Amino acid sequence: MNIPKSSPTGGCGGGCPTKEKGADLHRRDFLKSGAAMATVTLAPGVTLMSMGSGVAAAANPDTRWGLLIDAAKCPSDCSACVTACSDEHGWENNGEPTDPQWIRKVTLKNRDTGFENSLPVMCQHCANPPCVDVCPTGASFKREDGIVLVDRHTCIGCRYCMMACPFKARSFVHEPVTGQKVTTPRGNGTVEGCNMCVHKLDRGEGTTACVEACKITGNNAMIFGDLNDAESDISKALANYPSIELRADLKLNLGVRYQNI
Amino acid sequence: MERIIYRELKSTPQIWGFLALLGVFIAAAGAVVLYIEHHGHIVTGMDNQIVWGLPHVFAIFLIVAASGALNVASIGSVFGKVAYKPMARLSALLAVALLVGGLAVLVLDLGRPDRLIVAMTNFNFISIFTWNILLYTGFVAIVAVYMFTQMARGVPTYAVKTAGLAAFLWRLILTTGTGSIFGWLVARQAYDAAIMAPLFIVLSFAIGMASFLLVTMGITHLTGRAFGAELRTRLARLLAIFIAALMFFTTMQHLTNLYAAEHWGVESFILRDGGIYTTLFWGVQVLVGGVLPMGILFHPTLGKEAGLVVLSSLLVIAGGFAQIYVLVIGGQAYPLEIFPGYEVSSSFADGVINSYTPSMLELILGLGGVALALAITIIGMKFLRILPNSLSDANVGSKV
Amino acid sequence: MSSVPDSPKEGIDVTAVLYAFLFYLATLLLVVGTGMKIRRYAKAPAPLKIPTMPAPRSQGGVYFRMFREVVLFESLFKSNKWIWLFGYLFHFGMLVVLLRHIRYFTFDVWWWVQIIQPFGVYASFAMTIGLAGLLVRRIVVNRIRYISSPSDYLMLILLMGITGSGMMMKFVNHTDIIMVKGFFLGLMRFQINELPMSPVLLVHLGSVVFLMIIFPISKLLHGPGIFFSPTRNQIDNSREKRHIVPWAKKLEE
Amino acid sequence: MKRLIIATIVLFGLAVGMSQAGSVYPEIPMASGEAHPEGNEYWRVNHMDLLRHDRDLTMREGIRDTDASIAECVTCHAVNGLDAKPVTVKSEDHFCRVCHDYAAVKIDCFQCHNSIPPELSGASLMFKKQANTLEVLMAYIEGLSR
Repeated sequence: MNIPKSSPTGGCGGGCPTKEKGADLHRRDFLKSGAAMATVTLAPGVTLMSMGSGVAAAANPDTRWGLLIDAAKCPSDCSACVTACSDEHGWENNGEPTDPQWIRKVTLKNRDTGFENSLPVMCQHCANPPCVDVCPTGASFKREDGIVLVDRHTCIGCRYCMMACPFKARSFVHEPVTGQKVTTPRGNGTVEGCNMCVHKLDRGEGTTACVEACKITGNNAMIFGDLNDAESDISKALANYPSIELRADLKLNLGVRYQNI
Repeated sequence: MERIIYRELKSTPQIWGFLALLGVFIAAAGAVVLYIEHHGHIVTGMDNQIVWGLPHVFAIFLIVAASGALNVASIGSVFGKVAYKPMARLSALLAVALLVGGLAVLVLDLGRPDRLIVAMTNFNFISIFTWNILLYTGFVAIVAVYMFTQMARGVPTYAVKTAGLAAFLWRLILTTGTGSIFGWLVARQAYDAAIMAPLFIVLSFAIGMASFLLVTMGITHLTGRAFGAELRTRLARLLAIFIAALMFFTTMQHLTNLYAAEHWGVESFILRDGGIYTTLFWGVQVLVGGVLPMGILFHPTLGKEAGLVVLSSLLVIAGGFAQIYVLVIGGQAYPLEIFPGYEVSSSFADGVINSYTPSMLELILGLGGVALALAITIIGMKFLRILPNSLSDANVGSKV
Repeated sequence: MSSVPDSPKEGIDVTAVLYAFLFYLATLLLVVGTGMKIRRYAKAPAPLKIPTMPAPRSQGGVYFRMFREVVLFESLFKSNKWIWLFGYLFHFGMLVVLLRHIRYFTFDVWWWVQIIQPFGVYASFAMTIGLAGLLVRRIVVNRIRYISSPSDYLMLILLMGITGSGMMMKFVNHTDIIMVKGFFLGLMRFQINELPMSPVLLVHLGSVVFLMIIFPISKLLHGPGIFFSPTRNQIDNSREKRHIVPWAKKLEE
Repeated sequence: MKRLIIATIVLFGLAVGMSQAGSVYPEIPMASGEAHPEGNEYWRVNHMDLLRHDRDLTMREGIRDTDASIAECVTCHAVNGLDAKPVTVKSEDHFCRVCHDYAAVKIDCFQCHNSIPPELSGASLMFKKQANTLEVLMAYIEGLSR
């Protein structure tokens, strides 16, 4: 339902990969041909060069990126993951209730036993994300590889996704932003949240800023990987040790799992 | 019984003065919108915990009242009560005006109001919000057609009836949609209940009827046109019944929650420990907006006093406003239960009752929406044949 | 491929010269033609006091009445709400769209034009709806169809063509508006600059030229004409002051 | 008629005076990279369609190796200010603003995107892998055959 964009050559025939395409098509195959045709028609002979690797890095429907967080290994005084995320994406928390927080450290205390532990909470990248369901413009969407994102180009700032999210994973940008990171555009009046460092994944780095930071501290409380790949570290850990999802009662099938809460 | 003659309002200093006053409010709201768009929502009282604030309370109030304002027209056209028919045009006009006022507030509080065209060209049909956009625009269209069938010459009765029925059904669906915005939110303890849709419908009956009574009494007073006591009392009685129904649904909402242990937290927050929200609930919503007006309007003599009917309508509106405030803001103030059974704390207000102080800007924006609704109503009556010359009992046959 | 040449060309395209000539001609005809018509209106005697009652009783009142007539289309509103609605949508939309086009004629765009500019997009929809409504009225309403002449349709279709081609360039087939602005700024300085050879643009500009040329001999003269309607511009003071037309005055002396 | 002639002469004089003024086109700053092979006219007309198309590819499909990336636009078209550093979109000299101001078209991009080149040192932007031509052609043909 976009504004038509069929300039004489700027458009892209019938093979243009648009978001309205039918769910039945095998998106990956469709994408390959679509992307190729699109780039080729855009500028004959010139842009063919850049296309091959682009397709390789695209969101892959066979993968589902996920995180496993071991609360037992997460010290309450460590917030390396939060700092790393803030540095990577350029958001800043100065303690104001209007400041964004893509990831936060939450301290838990069992009401009956008094046992305390600490863990990071961010967008849980649900398989059935309520924020995607409620978004009126479709700006809130789930990528083929399971990452839940906000398309700020179509976000109108209605904040219904923030009402719908059970994890408070989203923030609204309350004031004009300047000096954004090139890989993380952010702007006033739109909603944002953890994007699982999607730019790093598309680059083929296969990790996120928070997980890297956690590794550097030596705590190794976070594992990142492909939940669909039985051979990945995260799948093996999930297969061998108990884990939970937050608000499992909602049956949202989260991409982020926790251990030892 | 004379013929009912509809007449435009005359140009009197009162009318123009009132319009000018409304214009001041609308202009102030416009300035606020520019200010917020320039500085961002940081200048409002809303934040990342209370994401919907006072503007949304105003918007939802106006939208819900809009569908309720159509009551009188529905009773006339759909249920064939002759006495209500002369008021059908005003009822329909007020419905459209309230809806437009509410929508304006809603749209102008968006983070990116300049992207209205995006909202109108990108639709996610799984979202109840999207459906509401269509329901709102559809409501304006259908009620406009309904008004046209009433006002044009030579339109057969069955066409008026059909249009009235369509508008009636549409407004029920519309309020269902508005209620579902909250009813379908699984994340939050205060919402996520099927009763939201019918609750909103009953709420719309009450505050819509109260708004209609106030506007009708106000405009007939201002223009010196008759508004029969018998007719007014009938409408007031109806309002009392709507309040009773609203209180019944509210009771059921809370009783249902109280029965389930998982909702004890939020219920004790609203009903006992919520500070301002508890005060608003018991004091304004239940007592001032429910018990008191019901007592007045069901009373055999007090219910016939014009002044007390005005007072009761105002009380109902205050109560309805408080109800929406408690629902929208109170519902967000209560913390999300992400880790049931744990005491939680974080830098992002986990486990904390969120505080919210509406800013003056939000109040001005909300009042601008009310002013816009009233201005549309008055301009409509000024230039179109909406209001009958006389709504006296003899004229409209209210005793029939 | 865009039809705009990739390298700056030597000399100027014949189409640009043709359009430049047409615009000079059309502007001249529009200004002179309309001016002559206005002169005729101004000179036409109004032998009788015939303001439509109730009429204002002072000159200030007449200004106010004329203002309402021009800005709000008051008398049309009173007589027919539907025509008023569509007519108003069209005229008001066109006003905003025209103001938006001022950006093509000043090098530094005036601040208020910058503010209006984005709203012109919405105004184009209002224009389209208004024109469509007026056209449907001509075709559907029997009485109106009977009295409609080809020129009535021509005006509506021409305006729809201009609006449609303008919206095409906004939403579908973009044009190099930098070059378009250069062309018009050039015309105002008696230079003929390159004009993008985009068919939609040429249709748009061609229709505008055509409209400008026929304006002084068309029904669109109701624009200036409204100011000369005796039923609107006269004061209701026939009791206070005797109304004598200048030529009649001569006879009396 | 006399008045008309006088008016025409005055207008003509004004116009001639104006014609002595500078160029009617904005002064477009030079870019640092190679010229667009499609030509500047093509980009002037189609840049927004191209950006929109590729933004959806990047955003929705994760294809970051696109032709029209806004980061690359502002890198190649950076304009240095008096302090020899690239100016942001707040400056009238910013490449995008030169034409956009001329045509009075609002730029929405830089509410969210940065308007100056990203640090060229970091791997943040320039991660284009050079695929060899054969590989690319194979992928293209493979894509068509599906």
